[in-house]
Amino acid sequence: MIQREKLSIEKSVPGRRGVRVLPASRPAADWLPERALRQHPPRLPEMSEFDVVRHYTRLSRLNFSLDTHFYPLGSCTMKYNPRANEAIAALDGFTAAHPSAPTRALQGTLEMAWRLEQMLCELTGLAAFTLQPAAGAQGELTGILLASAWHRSRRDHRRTEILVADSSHGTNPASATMGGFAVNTVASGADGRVNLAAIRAALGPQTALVMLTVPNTLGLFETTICEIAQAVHEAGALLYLDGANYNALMGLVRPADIGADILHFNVHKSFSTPHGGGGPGAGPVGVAAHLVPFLPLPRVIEKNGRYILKSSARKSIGRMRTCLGNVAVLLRGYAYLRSHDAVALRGIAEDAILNANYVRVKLSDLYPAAIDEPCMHECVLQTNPEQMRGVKTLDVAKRLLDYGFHAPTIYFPLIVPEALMIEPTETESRETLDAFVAAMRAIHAEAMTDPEQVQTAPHHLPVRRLDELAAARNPTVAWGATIP
Amino acid sequence: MIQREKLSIEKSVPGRRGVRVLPASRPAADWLPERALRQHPPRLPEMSEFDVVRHYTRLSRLNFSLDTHFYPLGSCTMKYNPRANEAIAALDGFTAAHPSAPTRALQGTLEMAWRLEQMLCELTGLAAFTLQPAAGAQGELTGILLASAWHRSRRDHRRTEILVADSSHGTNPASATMGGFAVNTVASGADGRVNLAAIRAALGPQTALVMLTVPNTLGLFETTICEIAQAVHEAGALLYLDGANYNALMGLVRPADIGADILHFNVHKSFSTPHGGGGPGAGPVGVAAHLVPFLPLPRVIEKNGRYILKSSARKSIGRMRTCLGNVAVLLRGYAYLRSHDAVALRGIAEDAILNANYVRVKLSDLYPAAIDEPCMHECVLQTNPEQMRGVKTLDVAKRLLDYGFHAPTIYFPLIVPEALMIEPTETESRETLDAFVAAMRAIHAEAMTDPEQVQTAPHHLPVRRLDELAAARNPTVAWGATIP
Amino acid sequence: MYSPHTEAERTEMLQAIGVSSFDELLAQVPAALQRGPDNWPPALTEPELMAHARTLAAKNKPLVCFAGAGAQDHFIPAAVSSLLQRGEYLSAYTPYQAEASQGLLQAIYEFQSSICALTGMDAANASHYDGATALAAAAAAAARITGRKKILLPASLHPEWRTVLATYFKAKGEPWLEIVPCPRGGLELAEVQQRLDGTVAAVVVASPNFYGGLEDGPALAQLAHDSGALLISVFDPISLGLLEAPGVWGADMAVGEGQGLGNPLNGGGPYLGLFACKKAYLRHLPGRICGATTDAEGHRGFVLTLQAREQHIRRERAASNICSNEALCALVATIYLALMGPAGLRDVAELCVDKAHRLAEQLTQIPGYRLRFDRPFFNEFVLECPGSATRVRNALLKDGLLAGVPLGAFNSTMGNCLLVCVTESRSDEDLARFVAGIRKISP
Amino acid sequence: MYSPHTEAERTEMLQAIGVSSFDELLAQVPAALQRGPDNWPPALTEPELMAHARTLAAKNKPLVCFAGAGAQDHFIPAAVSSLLQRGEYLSAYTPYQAEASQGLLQAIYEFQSSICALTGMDAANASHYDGATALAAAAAAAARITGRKKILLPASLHPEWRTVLATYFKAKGEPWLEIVPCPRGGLELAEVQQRLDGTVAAVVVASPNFYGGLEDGPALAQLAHDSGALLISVFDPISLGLLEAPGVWGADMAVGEGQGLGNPLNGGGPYLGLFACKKAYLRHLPGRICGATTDAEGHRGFVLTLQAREQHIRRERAASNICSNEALCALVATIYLALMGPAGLRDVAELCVDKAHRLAEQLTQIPGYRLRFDRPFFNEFVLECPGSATRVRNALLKDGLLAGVPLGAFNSTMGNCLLVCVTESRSDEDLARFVAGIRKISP
Ligand SMILES: Cc1ncc(COP(=O)(O)O)c(C=O)c1O
Ligand SMILES: Cc1ncc(COP(=O)(O)O)c(C=O)c1O
Repeated sequence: MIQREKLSIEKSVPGRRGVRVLPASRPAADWLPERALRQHPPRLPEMSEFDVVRHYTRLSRLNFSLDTHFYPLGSCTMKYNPRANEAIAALDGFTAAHPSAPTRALQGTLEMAWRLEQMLCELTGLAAFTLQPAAGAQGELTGILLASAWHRSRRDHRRTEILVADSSHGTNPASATMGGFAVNTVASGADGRVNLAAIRAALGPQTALVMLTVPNTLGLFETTICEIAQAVHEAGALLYLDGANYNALMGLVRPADIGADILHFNVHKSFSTPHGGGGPGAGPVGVAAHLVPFLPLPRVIEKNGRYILKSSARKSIGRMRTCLGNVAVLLRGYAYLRSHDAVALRGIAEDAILNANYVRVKLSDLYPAAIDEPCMHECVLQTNPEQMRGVKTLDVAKRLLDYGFHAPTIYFPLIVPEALMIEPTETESRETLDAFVAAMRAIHAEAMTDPEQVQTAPHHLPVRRLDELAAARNPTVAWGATIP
Repeated sequence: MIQREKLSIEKSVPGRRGVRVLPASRPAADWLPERALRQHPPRLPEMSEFDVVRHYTRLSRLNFSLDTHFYPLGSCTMKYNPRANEAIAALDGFTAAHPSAPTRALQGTLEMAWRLEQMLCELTGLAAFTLQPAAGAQGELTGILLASAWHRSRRDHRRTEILVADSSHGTNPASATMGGFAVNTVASGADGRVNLAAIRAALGPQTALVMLTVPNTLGLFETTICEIAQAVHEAGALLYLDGANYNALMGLVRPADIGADILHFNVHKSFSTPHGGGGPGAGPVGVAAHLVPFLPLPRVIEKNGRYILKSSARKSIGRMRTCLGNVAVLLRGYAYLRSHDAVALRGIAEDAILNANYVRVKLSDLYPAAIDEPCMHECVLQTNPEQMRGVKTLDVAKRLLDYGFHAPTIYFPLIVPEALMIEPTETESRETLDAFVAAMRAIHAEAMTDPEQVQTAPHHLPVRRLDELAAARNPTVAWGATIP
Repeated sequence: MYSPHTEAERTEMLQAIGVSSFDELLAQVPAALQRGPDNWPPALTEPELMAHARTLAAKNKPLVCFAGAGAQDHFIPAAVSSLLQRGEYLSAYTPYQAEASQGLLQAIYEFQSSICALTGMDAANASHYDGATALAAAAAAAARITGRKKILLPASLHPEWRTVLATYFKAKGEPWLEIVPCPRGGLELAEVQQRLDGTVAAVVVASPNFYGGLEDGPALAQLAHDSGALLISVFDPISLGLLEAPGVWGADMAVGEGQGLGNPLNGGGPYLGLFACKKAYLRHLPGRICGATTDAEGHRGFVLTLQAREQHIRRERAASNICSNEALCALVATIYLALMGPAGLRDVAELCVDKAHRLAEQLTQIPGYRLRFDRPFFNEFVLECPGSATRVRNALLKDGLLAGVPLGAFNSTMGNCLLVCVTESRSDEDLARFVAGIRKISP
Repeated sequence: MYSPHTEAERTEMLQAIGVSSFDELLAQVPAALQRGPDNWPPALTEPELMAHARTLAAKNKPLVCFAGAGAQDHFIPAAVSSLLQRGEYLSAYTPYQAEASQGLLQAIYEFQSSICALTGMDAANASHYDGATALAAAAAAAARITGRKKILLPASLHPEWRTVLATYFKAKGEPWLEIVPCPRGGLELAEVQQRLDGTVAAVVVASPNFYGGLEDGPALAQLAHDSGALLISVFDPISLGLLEAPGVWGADMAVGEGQGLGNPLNGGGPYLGLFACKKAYLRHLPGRICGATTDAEGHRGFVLTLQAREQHIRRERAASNICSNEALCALVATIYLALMGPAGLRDVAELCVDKAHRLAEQLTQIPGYRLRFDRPFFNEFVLECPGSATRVRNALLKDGLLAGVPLGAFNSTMGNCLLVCVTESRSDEDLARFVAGIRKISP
């Protein structure tokens, strides 16, 4: 019903005020040198409190979200965000804690962090976790710095290369570069898995780390993963598992049993914390025993039921950010794990796998699966423009919006042309899946009869299809500022 | 974007579970006689937690509300609901308090109630307030019972009648009947005010109470109110002021100075607490000194900085409900009053009056004002179907929805044909008023060119115009139950 | 404070209105009346206000709650509060424009349906102020329906509810209330029967009653009906997860306090009056009722219906004056019931019964403590103490426990009696603390 | 737990898939790997979970907070949290489908604009992990832009930020970090100038710096530019309500920690990395950037733009790996800034300055206490105590005050130094308690 909103600055009225605080007893000029003070007030909107509340309430209604729409973004694990966990994260005791308070005043936060670390170790079989990384990508960088430090500690300075799969998430190679490594991309086989032989061939004394995603971004388990792990270790390299897709393995597989040396989780995916429109997340990194001394600081240590922070360690790589990590996100993840017993934990993976296969089977006659076999937590299907009168994956995605469904992840993994990467997650009901399947099938039918209808979608959203090229060609990224 | 939602029961799946609690140690049949237990489980929806969250989130999006739309319902005072007051009402200390806890454990709640009463007295000049009534209508009944008890205490048993204005809110006469009184309706004059002469003529030894609304429901101040008060008192009757429209007089007029014996406030109107889709509200009733002994119980009493509950009083009319009142609503009202100094308080009334007059002046050429003079907090305009090609007030109201505005109150007060009762409140900005005015003018133009467009509105809402007659003719008020 | 206008805007708007000063707009208000409050405190900014409110809130003592008596400390799922805070619900008015309020109306329809499902009734209204005022409305309706004037109220009904009814009907003089004594903590059939003459409009039966005890609803309904009276059931909605629905055992109307369905204790309100009835009495329901209908294209939609009953149409001939109700509390209840479902509600009810009975068992093993009544009870029971119940309650306060409600204030013969309530929110550890607390003060 | 499926549905779905048991779907996972955790605790129901969490939360001691050092206890208006909880924001992902995410995208655009307005810059990204990592990204960008390898970091920069940069660049070996000593609590022009050879990519200037002190930004910018280096400003967004914008005094990039803009302390995170720059460097911004565009009908709309910079397109050639950011914290900041506006933000900043200086004045009247540095400061200052600052801090803990951050852990020569922070949230009474607490322990 609401279509477009002006920008906040366009609603601004000079002199209008929102929330007020008491005036200062003396003007700042009494305390600070005049030349330090700003000449012009910042161009922020001047709005009443009500203006602001109505503005951001109305804006929110222009959005699709998990709470309002099925949101099957592959690789993003858009599962229900339990409300109890939000309530917990909002408890004063947690929100008001200053990170530099002495540990005796932070026992609640520290105990939570310590317990969470224990649970992650239990879940994975790994020896220890750092909770510091703010997201998956930062977890990757942490892992890469750990690998680098480990090789350096062994005076092995030849290891300048990281192997990544061509199906890997873009953050894997990008992180490798940030860590100062050369990237060697290993091609996937026809079965959608990395090729054991190709890995073997690529491994060498220059290999520092092999980064693999399990299950991979085609939603497939790397069937030769144990052999790969062995080969990696024999080559003197380390194995990094990107755990972003761990939802498929929750309570089902312990990455340590695979032979992982390093792994990151995405708490904002597998452990149900809200994505918040892009973040915040948390990307704890687990390591096998030999890497523990290298973990970043601080680390929470338990001593006779008290929790303290260890802030120095000779071999530590340092700090990935200030403080412990994204505590309020970790807290939600902790609450999530505590809500499941071992059976329910495995149930997460099982129902995630069940739902993905259900969608796959119900759609793959019209949208062929990239790899035609049972999948794990997500399935990667394809649009065939030749069979669909020129309709592409992008068009299908946009048309889905008209049907009231968020689109799957599209054009990823890069190795699958016209990819539609569908991850329903375990929290979606069969009725929702059926409705989604029906919409996908209806769009296929539309393509056959009226392809333009699909190609010009969306038709029923607050805006019509947006011109992304124009945005990049002539970027306008702030009010009143056009950058040529 | 979301159009229709199934009912929760239609989304129900047998065996599906939402929130769980621990199982009991023993089944109920161990403790209770078998025959007391129900044979069939209640037909409630079986949903997952996520089902429920998504269902009620999506449903909410089918709604207009103050936070999302201008909502100029006359007489309802749809002003901004400050978020700080919501946060205050949600403080554990207040929400967890059991009403039967001893007063020593309830000092916070009691102090708030006591302070609120003091502030209401200060605001009105009245001697005391009961905070017990749950809404304005219950406040009215309370006032009527007080009047009845007062006359009885004076052994004046002839007073069987209550005078109400024909422009009064329906609750006034309905409350009078509930209190056991006959209702005598006094006609308004051509100036939209009750006629002093008519009141004088109607007053007599049978008159228990005169109920007037100030400003009245035409948004006009009763100019002869002081003379009326005098006449009422000379006749031995009491004067009740319906304070639902007090927003116009906030900090500007003290009802005691008018001569009010009894008055109710609508905390959910004048004092900004959210209407919540129909309630809860709070309807505190204030009285002049002679009526204090009759107030319902319990009452909060202060003694040396401690607060206790007075639970018996010989002359008290009794109790209007259990406990103190709608405490969480009162708390918000208290917070609201504390947010204003005397100047800001008067500013509420001033800006409410300013906004109403602004709309009136900008629209009354097309929608004539019922009474053509400055108004107080609201203006009552009219649709003229003869001039507007048959378009009626109902049609204008429905068409406004298409334009993204909630409709004003319509067909009230009953004495104004085709009434549009517009109360913008002081929290709406000029831009919003201008946009509303533009929509009203556009609808007028539409009526002249394409009346059907208006008469068949709404066109852009989740449903088209609903058949209210059919609903009443064949009422279906619960799932699976059609009442013939 | 919350007005957006700047001084410049005010001036421009006055110009647009065509007056030269604001005072011109106030011409109709006699100058003598224009006077604000004399002693008004300075305004608090939001930070100050929050600090002040926190200080006040901290003056309420946090207690582990074993008090009931019409308000129970049930668990509230986090999803309830989170949904409730959505502005689309919170900041809407009564849905007068149905097309713009389908979300709210559908939720009300679901509320009515859920209450019907719980109670076994055919219709329910969109809520009443609280349980006591719902009962007053039901009593008045029964009198109207039967054309009779007397209401039999059990002495086992909440004493404050009895006072509310007396207050409501005092001025009007009708219906009359007759109290049926309950010396053994509940209604006895003979006591009811002997009062059932042709003037009785309705028999009121609360089960669980004020003392937590269960009444013999079916037999009482039979008696009432035999004499041409209606039976009004007073129910606890949580208990109906487990107990037979009043509509099944013969009640004609059912009213209750719905606070326990997801609404916090809040120091006394807002609570939630529930009112359901058999279809024959639909048009006697007071207040808002939502009904299903169709729109101009034949799609289902919802509207407020049967408005001809209401004050805004019928004015002095309306059967009730209710206008604002407890809509948001009803929404809470709707969401709560959807989250719980039939199985969850049964679990909650079973936990209440189980924990209450286990506590009662343990307490009555302490010398000097016994149950005052021997009828089956739901989750409240009357504990007779060796001495003043108020003293017992006060002693346990020091341990942070609110042990219950002393009954002496309601009934002078019950000075030693403590009304104890146990909900699913009380942990086994809480129970143990209660027992230990009592042992500590026992001789 | 949160899956909706019943056993019956699971069976039916397996049938629909065409397998006879779930295990068939797992065929690709080697059986030897199928093993869950060995010692997993029993599940907590929601009531148990809430109780457990409340117990944990209660183990954090509530303190009146005078600690800063990168995280400050600013006032958070209630409207912020209320809007933030809307599912439409909370439960959305990065806006990959722009047409279905216009609300979020517009809010990001408003965020970027607000940060530009504060900093006097032309462009800002949609957020970074925190201030420290934003600085690391800026340093890397400066090296890339200038083709130079050295970054001058002031010793007055937050020591943990220095560690973060060192950690980030250690493996890669570049850029190199050179620390400019700040014995008098801030940068001295000569110290900077003597290090400014042709290898310096950027000079970093934090103002207010770690010690709360203001630096001479304009002069430092001039020096940097003269030698072909960039100037990276580290700012506190609250201070920019009052202090001159870095973009105005010559900074090329500006990074900061945005926690104070409406985000709670949260024991350390999530916080909000801010990153803004002059237009010349737009394409060197890491992470998400929202840009305005038009739709097929010519209406304005918003999209994520310049994605060719990012990891998902550019992979190993991307300048940054950032993917998830701190979007919700950025939304909070956007709403906070809209509520405050320029005047409100100035008021907050002025209060901070005023209260901090008043506290400093009072504390330094106590014998033995003095300010360690004599530069102008914003709302943090280094208090030199007569003895161990940790002891002072610990003593005040007993009064419920967190008096600040002892600096001995960062710098062994500063064992007597306490970094004290005063925000607008501290009342005059809090200040008085602090002073009284210090007097109590003074000899
Ligand atoms: C497989 C995979 N790896 C890594 C990441 C990066 O995680 P984050 O966005 O938390 O940085 C993602 C996120 O989409 C992912 O799907
Ligand atoms: C003038 C007037 N009087 C009384 C009332 C009744 O108040 P409530 O709805 O709180 O019962 C109203 C509410 O609309 C009103 O406008």
